[in-house]
Amino acid sequence: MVDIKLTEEPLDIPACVAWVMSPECGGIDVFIGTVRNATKGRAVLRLEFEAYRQMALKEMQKIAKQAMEKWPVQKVLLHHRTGTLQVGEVPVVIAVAAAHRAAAFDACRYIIDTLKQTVPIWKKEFFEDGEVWVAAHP
Amino acid sequence: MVDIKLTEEPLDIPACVAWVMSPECGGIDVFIGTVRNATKGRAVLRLEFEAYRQMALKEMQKIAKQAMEKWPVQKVLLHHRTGTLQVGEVPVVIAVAAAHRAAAFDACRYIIDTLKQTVPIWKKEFFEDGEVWVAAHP
Amino acid sequence: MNINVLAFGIAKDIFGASAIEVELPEAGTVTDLRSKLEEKYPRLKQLASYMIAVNDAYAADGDALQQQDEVAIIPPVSGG
Amino acid sequence: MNINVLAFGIAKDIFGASAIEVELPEAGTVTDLRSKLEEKYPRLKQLASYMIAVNDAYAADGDALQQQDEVAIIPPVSGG
Repeated sequence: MVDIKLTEEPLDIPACVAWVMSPECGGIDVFIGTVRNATKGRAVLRLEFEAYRQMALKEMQKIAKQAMEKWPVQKVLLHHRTGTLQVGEVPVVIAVAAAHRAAAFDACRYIIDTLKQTVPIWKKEFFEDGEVWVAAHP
Repeated sequence: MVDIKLTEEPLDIPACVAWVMSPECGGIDVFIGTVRNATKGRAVLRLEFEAYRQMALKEMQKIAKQAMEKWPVQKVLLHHRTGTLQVGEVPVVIAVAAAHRAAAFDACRYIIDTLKQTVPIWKKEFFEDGEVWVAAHP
Repeated sequence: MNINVLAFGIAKDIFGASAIEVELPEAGTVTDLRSKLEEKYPRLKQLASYMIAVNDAYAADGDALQQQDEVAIIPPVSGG
Repeated sequence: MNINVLAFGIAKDIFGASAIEVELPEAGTVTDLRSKLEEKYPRLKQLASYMIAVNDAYAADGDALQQQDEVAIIPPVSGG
């Protein structure tokens, strides 16, 4: 089972965990990304996430499907937030349930690593003295 | 910071996640172990966990400390439950927060793998037709 | 033919718009589109990289474009 | 000297008690304790393995024991 979501609303971590828990699965791995208060020593005020919505959802589905093909995992949840986020807020939650923990860890890590490479979502960091699209320039 | 707990009470997953979240940390990995409904195809009715309490707490502290020495992680939480658990209940929660996700994943996996090898906690599985101390015999 | 090109992230800043029209020869390819865009918006060449998506999927440089395709510029992604 | 040995998990079932007393020579080692225990409780030898803990830490076979030590049998652990 797969649950994909791209939303402006705050992500509900307890609900994400509850969704993946099931009596067939002994191991659950959850990755939570949060907005850090600094990047390379510069204080971050807030972030803005923009998505190419329909393509982002397709790529997220694709990654979840790949994870389920590569590892024996039963449930994959991948929620990403868009819009303005303050320091400490959560842009991404990934939760994976499997009978055995190795598959849950491997799949969860694969999903966040691949998401950061392929899903069309962009992050702008706002500092005291300017703003920058993350990763845009070499 | 380290938070270690060995308790008869149900583990509070949202509280565990809230404890590790902090504005310096961009990546949080959480492992949740649950009681599976079957072992090698045999239906499990319930589990009982017994601990050598003072030594288990020492070994848990040791593992958390090792994880913080091996990887750049800021917060490590390791909670384990004892007593009788039903199918679907949670014997263990591990949560690790780090500035970057690779360290959080590596440390979290190290902690559960090492816990399963060294912490003096024992699990008895109850089936329809008997009970068994897990891993006791070859 | 006229191709409508959607822009996201820094590409929106470079174009000064969230979509632009680009004139391409019939059966023009992704490479042709890149050349046209970089000629008109040289700042694109300063990006770490950028991809072209056609109908919600990453396109290869040799892929031919059609007028009704939904085409988008995908600058380096940074979700998560 | 008499050593008080705590038992957990399956070791408690094998001893039929959560602690037993074992008579050892002065400066007896962990290995001496193992021999005594296995002689009296041969089912210990059927375990996948078992460790001895002294004062809340895993002990090596050559370690000497003292009367006041807190000694425990640690059958294969299965937490998590």
